[in-house]
Amino acid sequence: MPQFNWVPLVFAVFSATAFYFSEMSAAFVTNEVITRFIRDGVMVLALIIPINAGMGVNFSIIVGALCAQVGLILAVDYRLGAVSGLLLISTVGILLSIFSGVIIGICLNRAKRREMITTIIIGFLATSIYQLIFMVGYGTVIQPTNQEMMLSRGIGIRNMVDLEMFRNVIDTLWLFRIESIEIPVLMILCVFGFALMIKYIMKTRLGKQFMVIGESLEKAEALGIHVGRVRIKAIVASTLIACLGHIFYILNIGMLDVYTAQMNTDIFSCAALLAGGATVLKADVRHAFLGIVLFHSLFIVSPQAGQNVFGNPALGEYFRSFVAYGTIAFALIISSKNQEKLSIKEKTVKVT
Amino acid sequence: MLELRNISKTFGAFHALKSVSLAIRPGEIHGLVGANGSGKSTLLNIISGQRIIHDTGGFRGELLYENEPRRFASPGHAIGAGIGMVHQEFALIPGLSVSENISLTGEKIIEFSRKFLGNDLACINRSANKANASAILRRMGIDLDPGLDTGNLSVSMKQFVEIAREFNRDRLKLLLLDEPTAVLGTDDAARLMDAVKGIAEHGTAVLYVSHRLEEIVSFCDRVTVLRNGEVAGSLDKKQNGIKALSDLMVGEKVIKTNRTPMKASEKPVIQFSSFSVEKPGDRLESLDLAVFKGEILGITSLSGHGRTAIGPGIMGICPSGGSVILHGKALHANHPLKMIKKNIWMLPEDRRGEGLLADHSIMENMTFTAIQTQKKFIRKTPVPFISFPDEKKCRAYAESCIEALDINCRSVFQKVRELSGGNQQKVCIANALSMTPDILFVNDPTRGIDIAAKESILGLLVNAHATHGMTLVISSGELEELRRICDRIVVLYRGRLFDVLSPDRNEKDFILACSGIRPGDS
Amino acid sequence: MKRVGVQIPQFFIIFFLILMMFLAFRLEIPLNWIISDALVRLVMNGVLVLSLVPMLRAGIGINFGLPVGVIAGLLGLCMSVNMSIKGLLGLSAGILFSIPFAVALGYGYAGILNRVKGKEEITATFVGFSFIPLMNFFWSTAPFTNPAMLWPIGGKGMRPVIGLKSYFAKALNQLWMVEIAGVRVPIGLLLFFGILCLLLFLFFRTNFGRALKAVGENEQFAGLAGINISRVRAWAVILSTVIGAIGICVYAQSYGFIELYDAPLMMAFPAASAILVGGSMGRHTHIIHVVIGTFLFQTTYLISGPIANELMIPEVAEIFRLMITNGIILYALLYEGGKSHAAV
Amino acid sequence: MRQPVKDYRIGIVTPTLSASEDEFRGAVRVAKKYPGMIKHISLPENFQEEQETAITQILSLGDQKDIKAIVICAGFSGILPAIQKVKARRPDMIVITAPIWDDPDMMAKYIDLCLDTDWIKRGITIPEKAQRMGAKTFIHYSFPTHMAKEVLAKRRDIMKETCERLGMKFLALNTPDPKTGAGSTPMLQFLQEDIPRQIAKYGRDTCIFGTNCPMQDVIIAKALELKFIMAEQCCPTPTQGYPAAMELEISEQDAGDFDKINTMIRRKAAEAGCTGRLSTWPVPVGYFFPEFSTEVAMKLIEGELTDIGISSLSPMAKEVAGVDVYFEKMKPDLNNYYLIIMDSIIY
Repeated sequence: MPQFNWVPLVFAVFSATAFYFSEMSAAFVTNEVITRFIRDGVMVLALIIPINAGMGVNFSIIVGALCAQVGLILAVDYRLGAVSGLLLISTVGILLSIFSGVIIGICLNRAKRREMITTIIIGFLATSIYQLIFMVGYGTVIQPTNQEMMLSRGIGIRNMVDLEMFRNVIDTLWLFRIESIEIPVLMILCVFGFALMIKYIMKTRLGKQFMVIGESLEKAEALGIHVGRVRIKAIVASTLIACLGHIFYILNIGMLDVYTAQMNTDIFSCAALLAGGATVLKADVRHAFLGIVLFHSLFIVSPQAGQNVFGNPALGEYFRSFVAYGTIAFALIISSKNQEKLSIKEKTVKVT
Repeated sequence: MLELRNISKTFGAFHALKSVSLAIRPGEIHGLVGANGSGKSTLLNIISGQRIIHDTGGFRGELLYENEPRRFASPGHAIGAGIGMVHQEFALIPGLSVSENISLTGEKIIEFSRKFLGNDLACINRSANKANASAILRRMGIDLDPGLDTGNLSVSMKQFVEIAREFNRDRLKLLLLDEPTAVLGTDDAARLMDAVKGIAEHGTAVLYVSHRLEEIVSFCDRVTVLRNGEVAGSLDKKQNGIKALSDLMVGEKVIKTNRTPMKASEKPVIQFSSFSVEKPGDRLESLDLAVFKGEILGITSLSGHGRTAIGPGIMGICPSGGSVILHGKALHANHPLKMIKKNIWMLPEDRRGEGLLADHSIMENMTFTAIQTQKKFIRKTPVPFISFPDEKKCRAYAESCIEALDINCRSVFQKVRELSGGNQQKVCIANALSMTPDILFVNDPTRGIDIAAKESILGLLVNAHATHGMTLVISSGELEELRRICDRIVVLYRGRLFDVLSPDRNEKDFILACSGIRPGDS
Repeated sequence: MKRVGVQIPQFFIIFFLILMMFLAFRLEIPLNWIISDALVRLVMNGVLVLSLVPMLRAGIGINFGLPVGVIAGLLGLCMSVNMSIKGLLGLSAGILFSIPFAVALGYGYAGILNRVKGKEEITATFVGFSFIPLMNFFWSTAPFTNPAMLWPIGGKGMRPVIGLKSYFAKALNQLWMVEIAGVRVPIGLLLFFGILCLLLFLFFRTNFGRALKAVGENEQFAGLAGINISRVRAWAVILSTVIGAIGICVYAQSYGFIELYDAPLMMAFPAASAILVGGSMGRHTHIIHVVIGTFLFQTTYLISGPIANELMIPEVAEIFRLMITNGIILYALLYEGGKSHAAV
Repeated sequence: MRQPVKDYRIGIVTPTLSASEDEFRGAVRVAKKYPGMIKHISLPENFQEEQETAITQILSLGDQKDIKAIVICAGFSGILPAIQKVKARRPDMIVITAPIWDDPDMMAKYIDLCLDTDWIKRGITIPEKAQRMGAKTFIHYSFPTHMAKEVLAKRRDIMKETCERLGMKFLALNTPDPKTGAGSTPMLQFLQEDIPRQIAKYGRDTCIFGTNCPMQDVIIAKALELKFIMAEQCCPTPTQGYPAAMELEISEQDAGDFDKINTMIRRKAAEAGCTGRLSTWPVPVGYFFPEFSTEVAMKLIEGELTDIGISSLSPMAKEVAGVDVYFEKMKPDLNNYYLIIMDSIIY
């Protein structure tokens, strides 16, 4: 039975306290939270399906992010701007993320019950392969068409690629202003669209199958569900959403840090989701939304608060890293305790 | 519809099924009965394509389904072919509503959305599913709101939902029911059977496994009786009757008791009053029982009715309630270490899972518990807290055990994993004996062991009892064995004490008692 | 007992190593330097790798929370430097000071791991990750007084890197160093490692060590045999943490610097790869796996750098090495998963 | 010297203390000099991984109406998006970077004044200085992610050219990458092992240059041991590498006193027999930049400085640093990108 999860409450208290000490203006924080909501919202949503399918937090959403970056680099390479560029990015990203999602899924089917640590390692591995391709492969094996993005020695891509042609293509559409608060309605709707899509998927046959395998692999097997295949589908969906989410992120930032932009997206998304009250066993769209708002508002105000309270900005920094990692550790501890209780209860139902 | 020809299945050296044949026609309700370990579950697993069959090397013989030879590699394939199965454990998803559970994997979808999104992602037609679910429930004679959350239902309602889900399958041709009424009251069981009859009339074949002989008698068109993995006989509607069935289950053997039952002494060594144990899947409820010093007490029941719960309850492995009095003093069982200090121990029924360190040597297994808890076989070092096992003493003990218990092995250093089941059990017993307990609880000592080893293990237990004056409490589903060595036999039914019988009672009385029937009742 | 069979990761890494040895020979990279360095590296990383063994054997899995032990060691080292104890004595003092911290931290860490049975590895990873920023708090306000450890401009809080040359850098490395055929053999260092391995080996033969192995192999059995499982697991974690603390002390003296702040963050991963390369599979871990694994893994690290620089394709070597590190851990995770799946 | 408080503030952005002390302390010093006028914030510790936080931090400065200028002394790449966003919101905001390491052309496009050490010039001056100090071989240690940066890759190429011109042997060696994988430890371990090997091969008259700050600790420590030449660190300052490698015991009252620190280094170098083998810039450039940039920003805001140019910047720099500072335009057509070189001190 759903226990009261007081993680969001703690975050809310932290955020409010930190906001008070940070002396930041409410409008600024609101604006920033909205921006973060658009940038990171979809990425957080990508975690929901695997959690409900019992596979825990999918730290390999980083692979989805890499797929998006590959698409972006190709678009820059072929100098495609605006709409055609976006099309290319999404096509490449989607195809690649489906492909890599299948591979990750196959791996995870071999590592049942240890999915989370496996996805972390997969993320590391994928990052090195990605670097190999763009740092060494470009200019040696792959010939770029756009010499501007190459390093002057001719091998490898520059570490920063300007996405000027995409900047403000999508995120300024339908921009509303209330006083000093800017609300990019279209983008917010986009994020909500993804949320609705996930809600919808969880209501379809496939979603029901996710729920069943999340409940128990044995039950799913007994019900005639091809467990392996459904798990692969869950990971593919997650990777795909992550890829699209990362496109949102990069386009919003407007520049691509080729080798490091994907870093930590997994950790922060996970922490945000857990901050919203999800556990590694159960997550919902509302957790994601609440989590993004709480987690990121804490992240926005904590450096300044740290500086004002401790008189040392570094301490605020350490506090922030601690919050991100600590939330995940804490959620793991809490949720495994719940799980234990649950399993005992369920087994003893028999013979009354 | 379904025909089995000479099906055999072995698990390692253990023959679970030997050349079993049976046939089911469409619309027939076929009963399957047999004592514990007679091979019923294995047969169901083979038909429904459970992975465990596949993973343990498949089976021999022919399985004809709709006149075609089939071998289902996974339950998914069997379900796809139209075989439904109702499990003893609930395969329900607590977070979903009743109608969602009933329609699971067979949801009605909005046709028009399927064209765009495919089967998996199509829009589910909730109202159609709901209507369908209530129709099925109505047909079963159940009044249940399909919108309720399944997690909150009573146990019997859950069982109905479980069955309703199988009814919901479009092309249900064969329905396997594995003791569906075990958790139901008489009224509910009758309703359920009416519903099953209803679908059998539509041409679905039903294979019905139950321990409730009276249900089988009144309900099935034909009954096949299994005994020790073989078909003992097959009866049709006219011939069958409880007596005929129990005769078949028992066979014609005459059992000799090996030892003369001892007279119960006046002083109970251990006394249980309203003792309950929460063992998952095998619960024991308010047991009142006295065990006398130096006796061999047998405990039997059908599996799931609580016979293996008493040992874990005493040892504190499973949560327990009620009171236990040991040597006239109240005993608070909460940890194995405490019980070992009081010279009580248990041999678990799951040898590989709980009784052995499979990757350790025979010697280490035989001496482990004594070293750890009783400081036997230990060589002290001058450093506090650090002590080593005394290899010489350990080896001497292990070698003497190998000889005394006749364990077939290369050396004391051989890994236990490599031994046969019977020899593994002997190693377990050697470990127990190394501690010389006063009271030893033994769970299913001969499960999965070949005949020859069974004999020697029973001999061992009796011998240990005679030489060490141990009090033994042996729980087993093997009636015959219990009757040979026990002084008294306790029969449990649905987790409660049903009767205490003397081992020289008629075997039929035992079988009936296990099914909750007293000899005078029928 | 002795099933050290060669599996794909070992095969791969040995092949890689042989290839590189050959290349090194062709490129006239002095092999005696490499062997000398390999011996030093074996021990400086070996102790850290060794620290994974108790937890693996107790069935808790790979200790991705190694930073916890490392931080205990760093605390001990800093105390030793703060008191300006020099030479071998300083190193011993550092080890000695770190042990109480390791026991205390290990105890808390064990409490956490006992609550998350079945998810120890992932939880350990994040416990390690979140412990680092917590300690950063401490480092930047730590009440140490030796000016050689404090910020050069600010004069308060710890430097990220503290030089040990005038304290105990290489104290153990230089102990009984002899040169045999151009190869410098640090006998003292090797002896230290050998003794540590032997002690651990003997530990597993004590009654308690056996109980620990039993818990790793079959928790139900151990429980029935009257063993307090949580306590045994807790001791395994504490032991791992203590050896981890000693490991960083040995590492730092060989390295010549104490590294604070974020330096321990990723330390667990190379150690994990090393032990997996050695052939460790879950609780089937022996001390020989540590020695073989560390040697193979660190020597590939050692030798690939100069070769890559000679061949002028440095990036490839660097990225390949990362791929190998993570690839091996992934392989081990999948391999074990595959096995357990077949058994179910 | 207390300055009168004015009605505006200036935001200074630096890395955290543990990432780079010089800039951080420099900013603290300016804050002391102009109390109440400086808003000092720091970037996230793992800057590369938390680009978003960095952006928010800088944006938060832009949000405060009384802040009229932002000085960013970071030495990281990836800050440009933040500047671009601030400029989009507050076109009047004066942004001075000293330095950030994004793409130079892109930086010049968005930033009012970019300052940096003269990486191109240093590609010439460092080998030249090394030769003056007696070097015959020049070794350049770096790693893939650094060499993926245009500025650093170019400096290496220029160093190579210069060395060839001067007749020195040039080697570009790669170390394990600290930005990916296991942090800087494997890199430093590699240096520990590789430097003796190279010195054995090329002799003591070799100058070693590393492109990454943590490398300097090991390089200088090894220089004391093997007596090779260390002409300049990547970020030339007496407080980088020297304190850890020489185990300088700087008491609290001496902290920040560069004359004393330099004397201390000189004495330690002499003790190790390395006189004339080690060199750097006498004032930490990271310590100098925040103050200098703030002064420039103030003058710009108050209208005292209208025309940015070498002639107007040089005297101000000399006043702040106490030594001569040479400015040069990065590209002749860019009026807002200047590179500096200071006098050297050879210990």
